[in-house]
Order: sequence, then C-alpha cells, then structure tokens
Amino acid sequence: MTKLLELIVAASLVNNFVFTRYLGLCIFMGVTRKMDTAVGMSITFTAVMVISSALSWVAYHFVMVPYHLEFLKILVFIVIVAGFVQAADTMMRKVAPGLYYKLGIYLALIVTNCIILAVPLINADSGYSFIESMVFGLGSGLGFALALIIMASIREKLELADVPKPFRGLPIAFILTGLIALAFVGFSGLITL
Amino acid sequence: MSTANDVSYTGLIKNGIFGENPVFRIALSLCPAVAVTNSLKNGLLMGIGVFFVQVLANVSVSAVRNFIHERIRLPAYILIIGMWVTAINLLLEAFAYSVYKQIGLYLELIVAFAIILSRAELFASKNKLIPSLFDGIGMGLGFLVALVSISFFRELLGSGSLFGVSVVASKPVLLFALPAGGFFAVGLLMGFFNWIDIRFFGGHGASGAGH
Amino acid sequence: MAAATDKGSRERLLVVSVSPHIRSDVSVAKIMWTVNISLLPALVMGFYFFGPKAIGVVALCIVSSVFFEKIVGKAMGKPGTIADGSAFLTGLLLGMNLPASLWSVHPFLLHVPILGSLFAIVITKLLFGGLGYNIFNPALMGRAFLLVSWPRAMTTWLAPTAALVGLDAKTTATPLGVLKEEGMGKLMEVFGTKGSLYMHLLIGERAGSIGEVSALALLIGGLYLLYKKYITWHVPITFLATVGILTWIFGGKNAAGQLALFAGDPVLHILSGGLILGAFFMATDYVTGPQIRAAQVLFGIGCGLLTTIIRLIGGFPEGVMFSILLMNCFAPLMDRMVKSKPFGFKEARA
Amino acid sequence: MKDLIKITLNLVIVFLFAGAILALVYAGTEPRIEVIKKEETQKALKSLIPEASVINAAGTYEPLEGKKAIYYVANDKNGKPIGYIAASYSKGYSSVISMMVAADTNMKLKGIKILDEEETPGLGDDVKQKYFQDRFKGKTLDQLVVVKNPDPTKIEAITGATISSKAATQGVRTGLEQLIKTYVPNSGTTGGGPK
Amino acid sequence: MFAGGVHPPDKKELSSSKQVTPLKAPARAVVLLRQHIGAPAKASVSIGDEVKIGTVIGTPEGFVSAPVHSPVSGKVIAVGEFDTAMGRPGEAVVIENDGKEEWIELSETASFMELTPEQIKEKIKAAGIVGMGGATFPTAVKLSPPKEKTVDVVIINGAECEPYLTADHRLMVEKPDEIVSGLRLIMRALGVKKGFVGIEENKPDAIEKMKEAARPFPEVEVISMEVKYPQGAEKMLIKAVTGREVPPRALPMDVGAVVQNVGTTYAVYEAVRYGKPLVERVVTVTGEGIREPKNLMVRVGTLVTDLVNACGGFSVEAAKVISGGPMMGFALGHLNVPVTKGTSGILVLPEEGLFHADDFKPCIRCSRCVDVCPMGLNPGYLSVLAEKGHFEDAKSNNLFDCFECGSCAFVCPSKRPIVQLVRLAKSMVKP
Ligand SMILES: Cc1cc2nc3c(=O)[nH]c(=O)nc-3n(C[C@H](O)[C@H](O)[C@H](O)COP(=O)(O)O)c2cc1C
Ligand SMILES: Cc1cc2nc3c(=O)[nH]c(=O)nc-3n(C[C@H](O)[C@H](O)[C@H](O)COP(=O)(O)O)c2cc1C
Ligand SMILES: Cc1cc2nc3c(=O)[nH]c(=O)nc-3n(C[C@H](O)[C@H](O)[C@H](O)COP(=O)(O)O)c2cc1C
Ligand SMILES: Cc1cc2nc3c(=O)[nH]c(=O)nc-3n(C[C@H](O)[C@H](O)[C@H](O)CO)c2cc1C
Ligand code: SF4
Ligand code: SF4
Ligand code: SF4
Ligand code: SF4
Ligand code: FES
Repeated sequence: MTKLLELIVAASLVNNFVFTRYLGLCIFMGVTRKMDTAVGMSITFTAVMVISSALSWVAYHFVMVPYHLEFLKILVFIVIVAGFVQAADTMMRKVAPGLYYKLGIYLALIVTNCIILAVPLINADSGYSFIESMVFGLGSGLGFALALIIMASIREKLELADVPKPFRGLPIAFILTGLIALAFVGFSGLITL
Repeated sequence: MSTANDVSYTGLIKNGIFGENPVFRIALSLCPAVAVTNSLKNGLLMGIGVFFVQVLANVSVSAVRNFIHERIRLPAYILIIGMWVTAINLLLEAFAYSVYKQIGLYLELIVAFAIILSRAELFASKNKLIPSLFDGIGMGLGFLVALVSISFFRELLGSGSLFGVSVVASKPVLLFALPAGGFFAVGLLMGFFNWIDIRFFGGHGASGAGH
Repeated sequence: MAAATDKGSRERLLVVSVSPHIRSDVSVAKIMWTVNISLLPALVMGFYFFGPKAIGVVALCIVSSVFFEKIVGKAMGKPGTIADGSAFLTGLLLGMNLPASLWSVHPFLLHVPILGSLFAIVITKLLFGGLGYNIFNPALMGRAFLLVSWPRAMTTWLAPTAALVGLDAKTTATPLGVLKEEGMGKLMEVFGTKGSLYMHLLIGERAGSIGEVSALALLIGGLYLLYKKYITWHVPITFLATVGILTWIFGGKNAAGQLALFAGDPVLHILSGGLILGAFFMATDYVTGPQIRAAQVLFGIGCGLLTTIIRLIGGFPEGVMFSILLMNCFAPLMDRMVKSKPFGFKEARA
Repeated sequence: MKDLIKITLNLVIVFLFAGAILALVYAGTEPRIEVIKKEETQKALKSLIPEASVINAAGTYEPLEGKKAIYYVANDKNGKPIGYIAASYSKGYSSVISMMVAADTNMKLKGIKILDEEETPGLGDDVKQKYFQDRFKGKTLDQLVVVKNPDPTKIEAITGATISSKAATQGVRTGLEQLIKTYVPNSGTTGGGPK
Repeated sequence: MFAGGVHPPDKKELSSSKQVTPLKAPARAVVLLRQHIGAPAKASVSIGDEVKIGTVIGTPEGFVSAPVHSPVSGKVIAVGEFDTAMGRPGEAVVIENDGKEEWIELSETASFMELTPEQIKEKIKAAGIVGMGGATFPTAVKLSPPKEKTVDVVIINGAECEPYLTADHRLMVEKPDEIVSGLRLIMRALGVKKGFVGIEENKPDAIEKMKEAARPFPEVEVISMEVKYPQGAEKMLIKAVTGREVPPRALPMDVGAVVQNVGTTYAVYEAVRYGKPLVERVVTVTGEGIREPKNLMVRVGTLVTDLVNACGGFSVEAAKVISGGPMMGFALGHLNVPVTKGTSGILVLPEEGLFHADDFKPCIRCSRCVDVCPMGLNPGYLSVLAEKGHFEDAKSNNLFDCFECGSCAFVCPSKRPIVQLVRLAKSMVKP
C-alpha cells in the first residue's frame, strides 16, 4: 500500500512528466491556452492512460515476454494505444455523444503524445505488476492533469501581461515551464523509486 | 504547403529548416528538444535518428499512398512509423550502445512525435515519392538543426564544453545542463529568433502557428 | 449657443477626468520603500554577524538588480521604473537570501550574485511584463536559479563571527542542515540547551543566509508592516501556524530514529531557516500571491505544508523558498477558484 | 463489403511488409546486441579485476527490495579464486544507483564501478567520477563510513552531495556484505561492522 | 454593516455650519428637459411664451419620466441644445427672468395627511419630483411598485457620505419636521408601517434634530450609522438599517425597501402640502478653491458661474470644478452649465494636491481595492480586463454589479483609473 502511494506521489509530483521528465510537451503547449481545453484533455488523458497501461501490461506479459518479442514493444504499444483510442472514439460517438462532443477532439490528439507511449515503456522496463502499472498510469495521468491545469491558469493570466513582443506565445510559455520546473526541483529527493 | 507542384526541392528543404521549422515554428516534437539536448552529442544523434525516421516514413507513406484505404490511413501510417523507429532503435542498440543507453527512451518515443505523423499525413500522403523524400529531408534537417543549435547553447553554457571537450574552465551555468535548462534554452532561442525576424525581416514573431 | 456668459471662466482650462477626484496617499513607491526600510533591522544583524562580506553581497545584488531593471527595461520600451523601489527590493531580498560566503575572490564567485539578479529581474520579472505581471517571486527565483547552478557555493555557510573584521570566517552547517543530516541530538550538542538554541535563533548568531538569521529583527520589521497595513495577517500567520503545527506533530523522532507523533519542536522550526523572512516579506509579495483573502489563507497553508514536507522528508534541509515558488504556480488557479462573492450573493442563492 | 476486404488486405500487407523488414533488421542486429550486452558486463567485470582470466556468475541476491543482482567469482588461469565481484544497488538522491563492487580474497575492496545513476549532473553524478570511485580502493567493510573531511581511512563525501555519497557507499557495503556472507567462513559472527 | 468602504478626509467643516441661504433667481434660467433618468421631457412651450414660476414647460414622455417646470417668471427666449454637467449637450428651455417672481396659483391642502395614496402620488408626479440623491429616478414611479412586490419599509437616506457635501445635512438641521412629514407621506403612499432615517454619526446635530422631530411618531425611527463611504449607497444603507442584503442585479423593493433622499423627501412634503413643483434645491458650494463656501437654495436652471460668483469666486486658481462630490461627481469643462434637480454640490479644487489621472501604473495586485469594494468585486482585475480589451471576461466577473462608487480607485496605490475602465467595459458589452 505504501508502495502504491509512493508510486502515485512519485509519478505525479516528484517525477512529474512535464516538469521533471520533459515529455508530453506538444500537447502541453498546445492545449493550455484555455482552461476549458486543459480540463477536457486532463480528464480524457488520465482515463486513457490508466486503461492503456492495463492493456499494454497484459500484452507485454502474456504475449511478448513468453514469445521473446520484447523488441517489438514500440510497435505493439503504439498500435494498442492507437487501436484503443480509435475504439473509444467510435464507442463514445455511439454511446455518449454528449461526452464525445466535449472530449472527442482530445482523443484524436492523444496518439501523437509521447507520454502515452512512455508510460507503457517505463512500466515494462521497471517490471511493475499489473496493479502497479495501472497506479503508475494513474499517477502519471494526474500529474499531467495537474501540469495542464496550472499551466492553463497561469497562461490565462499571462494573456493580460505586457510580455515583450518577440516572447509572446510559445517562447514565454517555454520560459514559464522552465520556471515551474525550477520550482518543482523542490520535490526532488522526496521519493526515490 | 501541402502540394509541391510549384515548389522547388531546395525550397522544400529551406521550408523545413526555416519557414516551417518543426521545433521553432510549428512547435511539434518539443520533448526531445528539451530532454535530450544537454549535450551536442545527444542532440546530434537524436536529430539524426529523427531525420532518418522522417525520411523513411515520408518515402514509404508516399509509396503506399494510393493503395491504403481511407479508413485505416492513420493506423497504417502509425504502423509504418513504428516499424522504422523499431528498426533504427535496434540498429543503434547494436552499433552505438552507449548513446542508446542515454537517450533510449526518447528514441523509442520518436513514434509518437507529432511532426512525423503530421508530415506523413499532410504531405507524403498527398505527394509523389520524390517531393515527399525532399520534404522528409527538409523536415528532418530542420529538426536536426534545431536540436543541434539548442544543444550547442546548452552544452556550452551548462558544461562549458562542446562534444565533451572543455572549452571553458568551469561549468558556467549548471542550470543549462539540467533538464529544466532545456526549457529556458528553447524559450530564449525562440524569442531570439523571433526578435531577429521582427527586427530585420519585418515578421510578426508568432511562433507556434501549428496550434 | 450659450445663453449666459461669465468673465474669465471660458478661457480658463479646467481639468476634466472621471471620478473619483481624490485619491489616498498610498503609492507603489511608498509601499516598496517602506518594505525596504522594514528589512533594515534584519539586514543590520546580518551585517553584524557576517561582516563586510555580507555588505558586499547585498550591495552587489541591489546595484545589479537596479541596473538590469534600468537597462533592460529601457530596451523593452518601458519607462524608467527605478523610483518605485521594487527592483531595489528584489535586489535587497535576493542579497538577504544568499550566504555571505559568495563574496569570495578565490574561488571567484562575484559573478554569482550578479547572475542571480539577472535571472530575477530579466527572466522572472521583465520578460513577463515587469512590475505587476510576473508569475514568480523574482528574488526567490533568482535564488533557486543560483542554488541549482552553483549548489556548492550556495550551501557554503559562514559561521557568525560577531566581528566586523572577521575576514577569515570559518564555514559551518546551518541549524536545519545539522538537524537533517545529524539529528536533534547533534544540535543540542552544538547549542547546549534549548533555551540557548532559541536565543541564538532569535538574535541571529547562527549560520545561514545574510538576512534570515535574526528572527527577532525580522519580526520587528514584519510587525511594522502589519501595523502599517502594508501586509495582512492572512499569509504570514497561516504559513507560520501550519509549519508550527505540522512540525510539532510529525517532526519528532524517538531514540531509535523512528517517527514519534507530537514530539517535534515547533519553535525551532519556526525560528530557523528562512521561515520568518519568507512568511512576512516574500510569501506576502502582492504580485505573485493570490488576491482574494480566502485564497491567501489557502496559500499560506499550502506554503506551510510544502515547507514542512520538504524539511522533514524532502531532499533539502530547508523548504521555504521552494514552497513559496510552488505556491506561486498555484496562485492564479486559486484566484480563479476562490472568486470574491458579490454583495448580496448569499441572498441571491437562497 | 469490398471495402472490408480491401481494408483487411491492406492491413495484412502492411503488417507483412513491416514484419519482413523488422525481421530482417532484427535478425541482423539481435546477435550483436546480445554480444554487446554481455560484453558490457564482461568489460566492467574485467576492468575491476583485470588479472582474472575468467569471471563467472556465482549466484544472485537482493540488495534492494525487488532488485535482483548477481555476484561473481574471478579465477586466475589455474582456476583459483583471486577475487569476488557483486553487483549492487542503492537509493541515491534522485535515482537508484547501480554498481559493481570488487573485493580480493581478504575482502578488501579492489575497486568499485558505478554503472548507472541519474543523480544531479555536476553534483551527485560525480559518484561516477574516477576520483570518487578511487576513494574505495583498499577499504575494508568497517572503513566504509562517509565523512566530510579528507580522511584516508574513511570515505570522503563529495562536497554538496553527501546524500549521493552516502548512498553509493551504502551500495558498496551491501555488495561487500553479501560477498563476505558467501565466501568468508563463520562470517555470521565477523560480518557486519558499524552501520 | 457592509464589508469594505473607505474613509476619505470628509472636509465637511468647510460648509457644515453654513445656514442654507436663498440665491437670487438667475436673470436667465437654462432648464434642461432631461433632469432625470428615463425619457427626457418634451418641450411644451415655444419661443415667446410667457411663463410663471411653476408653469409646466416640459411634459413627460413615457412611463419613466417627469414633467419640468419653469423656475422663474418671464419669457421663453430659446429652445435648443445646451451644454450639461455631464459633458454632452442636452435639450433645454431658456427663460428670461422678468424679475416679478410670480408663481402659478398654488393650493394648500390642510389635511394633507389624510390624502389617499393615489392622491399623494398624483401630486408628487405633477410636481416633477425626481430622486435628488444623485440617481434622479422619477419618484412617483418609484412609489408605484408592481403588485407582486411587497414593500414594508421606507428609508430616508441622510447618510451624505460624499466628502465636502453638506446639503442634506443642513436640510435635516433646518427642516426636520418637514422631512419627517415627507417621510410619513411616502409611507402612506406605499401603505408602509415602518420608516427609518439613516444618518452617519458625523452629523450629531442632524441626528438630534431629526430624533426630536420623529419623537411623536413611533413608526419613524432615526438610526445613526458608522461613518464610511459609501454608506449612502442604497444597498449599503438598507443593509445598515435593516440588515437585509439586496442581491446582485435586484432592486431595493425586492427586499421590501424603498429609499429616498432627504432632499427628495422635503420636496415631497412641499409638493403634497402646498402643491409646489420642484423648481429649486439646496446646493453646497465648497472646496479649497472657493472663497466663501455656502449652502445655497438654488433655482434649477441657474448657471454654475452664478453659484461661484455668489460665493465670492475662486480663492486661488481653480484646477477642477466638480458637480457633485469628489468621489462620484462629474468634473466640469467650463462653468456655463445649469444646475439640475440632481445637483447636490459644486466643488472647487485648486491645483495644489490635485491628483492627475494620466500617469497610472500596472496593477500590483495589492488587494486594497478588493478589500474596500462594497460590492465584493475584484476591481483591480476588472480594470485589467477592461484595459486589455477582455470585456466579456469582465462581464462574467460581475462587471455590472459595480455602481462606480470609486472606493477602489481612491485606495489604489498604482492610481489606476478603475471607474473609467469599468465604464469603458460597460459600454462595450451588453449587460
Ligand atoms: C533610498 C530611499 C529612497 C526612497 N524613495 C522614496 C520615494 O521615491 N517615494 C516615497 O514615497 N518614499 C521613498 N522613500 C521612503 C520614504 O522616505 C518614507 O520612508 C516612506 O514613504 C515611509 O512611508 P510612511 O509615511 O507610510 O511610513 C525612500 C527611502 C529610501 C531609503
Ligand atoms: C538542484 C540540486 C540538486 C541536488 N542534487 C543532489 C544530488 O544529486 N546528490 C546529493 O547528494 N545532493 C544533492 N543536492 C544537495 C542536497 O540537497 C544536500 O544539500 C546535500 O546532499 C548536502 O550535502 P553537503 O552536506 O555536502 O552540503 C542537490 C541540491 C540541489 C539544490
Ligand atoms: C456610491 C453611492 C453613494 C451614495 N450615497 C448616497 C448618499 O449618501 N445619500 C443619498 O441620499 N443617496 C446616495 N446615493 C444614492 C442612493 O443609492 C439612492 O439612489 C438614493 O438614496 C435614492 O433616493 P432618491 O431617489 O430620493 O435620490 C448613493 C449612491 C451611490 C451609488
Ligand atoms: C509585501 C511585499 C513583499 C514583497 N516581496 C518580494 C519578494 O519576496 N521578492 C521580490 O522580488 N520582490 C518582492 N516585493 C517587491 C515586488 O512586489 C516584486 O518585485 C514584484 O513581484 C515585481 O513585479 C515585495 C513587495 C511587497 C509590497
Ligand atoms: S449623493 Fe453623494 S453625498 Fe449624497 S449620499 Fe449620495 S454619494 Fe453621498
Ligand atoms: S488597489 Fe490598485 S494596485 Fe491594488 S489590486 Fe487594486 S487595482 Fe491593483
Ligand atoms: S468596483 Fe465599483 S463598486 Fe467596487 S469599489 Fe470600485 S467603483 Fe465601487
Ligand atoms: S454605466 Fe453604470 S451607472 Fe451608468 S447607466 Fe450603466 S450601469 Fe448605470
Ligand atoms: S514530442 Fe510532442 S508530446 Fe512529446
């Protein structure tokens, strides 16, 4: 139990994907200009993250390891994620069109996000159990959600600031992320997995 | 930008490096630009890796473009890209093991770099083989140039060295060697290029048009 | 067409402006300079204990901060903003947050305070639009930048020599450093009794950043600001109280080195490190904290919680700087969530 | 229906095509990768006890919860043991540090090698530096104590990275303890030493 | 008690002991046809017409409107555009005073307390009474609430929280019985059993006088309130007197209250008892820049120049002349604008100590404005949103709850023109 708790804190804060592992940046920069989109992405992303962690764990441990196909993990994981996202897309469109209308566009974006692939890869490399994998997926998703939401709230405030012209938009967003990353150094050394 | 009829091949390459530089302009595939640019060696190798994947993906997507069914276009492209990434990973593991160990995770993630899929989808799937090849070369080079310039800046400031050879006595500003320094390097370089663009070329300095 | 005329009133130019036509006499400059002045007692104590080196470091920070504000501000097309005193204050606070050991020619470290000011004023403040727009506390970001870039120099502490001529000062560990590395026992060994420990912390005869050592002098300045209503209780009191309560509950260890509940020493934790400086002078920075009072209470609690976590289980002996910077990230979100309630709002709901 | 056939056909062909290429690459690289991985380990082992002619795995143990590590015996060309090596892990400042610990038959350290760590560049990652690893040469178990000042009979910490230094030292202790436990008779009573 | 509020120096000592003295009727009266909120009145006289004091010269147009009466006797010499205190021109009737001071025929109602509510309202309407506390809302309309609203208290607003002004103060000291009668008439018109007079504590003489006048009437109560701007704002007053909070965007009658200004109440008394139309009012002429501050009974239509001259002119070079108080009044561009039914004061400020609005700084988020805003808004944020053109966002941050009291701008260390920015935003989006 402590291990799982540590895993969540480590994945969401100490090793936050955006601020200490530097992944998922395209989406991070892309969807944080408005709070609504950041929230939509956060929800969708966390859900996809947990489920795809589970799916890829199963594929990895029941198919790839027994048949020595580990070298195919990139291919298999990306196909699993893409396939799952495609299926979720189709299902949501049919079953919950309202939700689809709100979150559907984020689904499409998810496949081109490196976290979505990094999580199964890290799970596989670290030899996490099924539960641990899902918890790691959850922690990573929550950490990404946290990053998206604080970034969106700060960028909305930045909209009102007199940022020098060459730095408006992405440059200042990068510097801002750097500053947040510097603040997140405060979490370092908290938990070593 | 999606058809190449009126654009020369050098134009395509120039476009990749300047006009639509994947990192500084389109702002896609940002993670490696931050994560693996703390030394020139890493930046260069990552850039080369992406260069090859981009070229190979563009070429193979263009080759099969008329044959793939509309409905499975994306999954098929992802599959193709995944294949090339795996192949390159295996090759690097076999022939450059120490580098592979350092930037392995990010090499594997090339699959998910938006720039590759987006070029495949936006350009290669609509163009003939040769223009696609050149677009791939342009984009790949653009990425390579971006990574090399960022890692040059970072290695010099962060470690006081270039390609691991000390050029300054101590470590000038360690921050730039730390991963957080990658954000500052990218942000400051982007701002600097925008400033040049605005100051000398009358541009608007808006990077990140891709979003 | 005018039906009536009056001698004189036509030619005379009257000022037309929107109401209100009278303004109170507070100004940004007055606030900032007053905060500067209320830091004086602590600064003097720092100078007293760490000697000319401390003066050198602080002066370097102030001069370079003001210089960068002027030069870079001008390049960015902002009119001179030196008079408002905020760059001076950032420089002063940065200097007060640094170890006096940075005034060192061998190894050469004088560029360190200057680069800290550069990072504080240019990257953290001016790039974000200057006074009023920055997201992060400039002085603390400057310090965080220095800590990760020159970690050794930034954790080399001079022993308080109590002599203005003590040029060959020895280096030693800070009380929190000792506590983290070697535990309470070692701390008692160094200071003798608890009373003596508290006394040293109050007066400031201990290793630490130049401006953080004397809790008493800082309290005098902080209370003056409270009295002048330039700051309110919301952030500093909740910050201190949270650290006090949490360190009391979770800060204790039994003889075997395991966690013992309700056995911590809250007084030690409140008086040591940069907590008082941070709580009264840095977490209270208007620009980088939340604006709504209820959110400020949450902000203070958050700072206290993070400080305690970092001190007790994190990788650093001291957590005040990082906790304030982390809460700076959350301030815009907190202002968003804790909206002020318009007059009559409750009735409207009912 | 025609679509479905085409889609299936498409996918099959893409899979086959991709599979073929990958199989080719894999076949070409796989043996080399295996060799390289083995060589890495062997190189590390060799560098610790260069005079050994063979170094063989002798068993496994758990230096950290959930982390298996191998220990080895180094023999000269006559097959006589001249030293022992244990892989080991410990938790550092921000990562798990992995290393190899080599001892002679008297359980004096012949040397250590830090293999992997992600400590702070310029600080904790100095544990990888030769100057720090050399501090372990010739030390015995009870000399593995971290101090802050130069002391030839102890391990001097890297300035500003006491945590990483202590962690590395702890990993070395664990490895050495394992070797002592395995190869020194009656070690149940002699092993241990100050913690 | 409401949260927030400010304590600007009140400067009332300049004029608070000055008895109200009548000002000679102007040689020419410039009577604006829009003296109230709502549709302007329509001129009912034309050039050359002879009028007496009280002759209707403008008839109401629409439901929310009020008639306008001639303040002098004489001849109409012009009907047309004239500069107003608000800056933009408005339609006016100009009457040349023949000096005869002839009134139209007035009839006193001896048993005026026995009139029915309808009769009272009719008289108020005919007299052209509008709110004299600043908002100039036609009083007869205010006294006819829709049936579904139950009003159970009337409050007379004697707060006069604006610095400098003393018009209401003097009226309460000098005409307490009349004001109490006016209040009882309003209560009768509304069928209400409870009436209050709310007065700030800094006017002890007015409180004493009013208490004495109210003693015979148990249904009338005089409440002394904390001194704090804007205690006189309707919502704050209702809260101070009854403890009820008027919800955002709602009206006092939604919590069963009707608020009337002291001057309005006096006018109601005069209209109901004597049938007198509203043609004059008390105006405080004050400020450091005026030689001899006074409280004057002034005919509507008198030019500000005349008021200034009557008080000995400027004592020093005047930099700013304000119609109303310093917190909410309008700065005048020149002095040739006429007094209206809503003019409570003329304030002359010298250059010395004058605040210039143009050099303001960015918001430093100090929260002072948040603390003082009586409406519980975040004025600094609203001002930034308006400054950067985010008007819709301002709206969703309760922009329209701001009643422009100016407390926020008063305390702002960055001297931000918050009220101006709020007005800009209000003009850019629909409520
Ligand atoms: C170097 C220095 C410069 C100052 N410059 C200003 C200034 O430009 N404006 C100002 O209002 N106060 C300035 N002050 C501070 C004032 O002299 C005074 O201390 C402050 O306004 C006190 O405000 P109080 O009356 O609220 O206590 C300065 C103080 C110092 C030490
Ligand atoms: C950005 C940063 C990174 C750090 N990284 C490490 C590290 O990798 N290893 C370590 O032992 N200490 C690290 N520290 C320092 C520790 O927090 C702690 O201060 C130090 O271990 C104490 O060592 P000392 O007693 O030699 O000063 C780091 C500090 C900072 C500011
Ligand atoms: C900020 C503010 C302050 C006010 N202060 C007063 C006041 O002191 N006295 C007053 O009679 N009306 C004041 N008013 C106007 C009242 O809100 C209200 O309109 C008036 O009392 C209604 O009475 P009337 O219709 O008779 O004018 C104020 C309005 C505002 C917005
Ligand atoms: C109460 C108070 C506290 C302040 N604290 C800081 C601080 O900790 N660091 C700093 O750089 N500036 C501080 N300032 C100055 C100023 O607000 C700061 O430079 C702004 O963040 C610049 O926009 C403070 C100002 C006030 C009034
Ligand atoms: S009109 Fe002005 S002075 Fe009178 S009560 Fe209203 S705000 Fe106060
Ligand atoms: S009082 Fe002025 S500076 Fe302070 S928060 Fe309000 S608008 Fe901003
Ligand atoms: S925001 Fe409006 S209501 Fe609030 S203090 Fe400012 S002017 Fe008054
Ligand atoms: S600006 Fe404000 S006070 Fe003026 S009419 Fe509009 S809502 Fe009313
Ligand atoms: S490279 Fe785009 S999300 Fe990581």
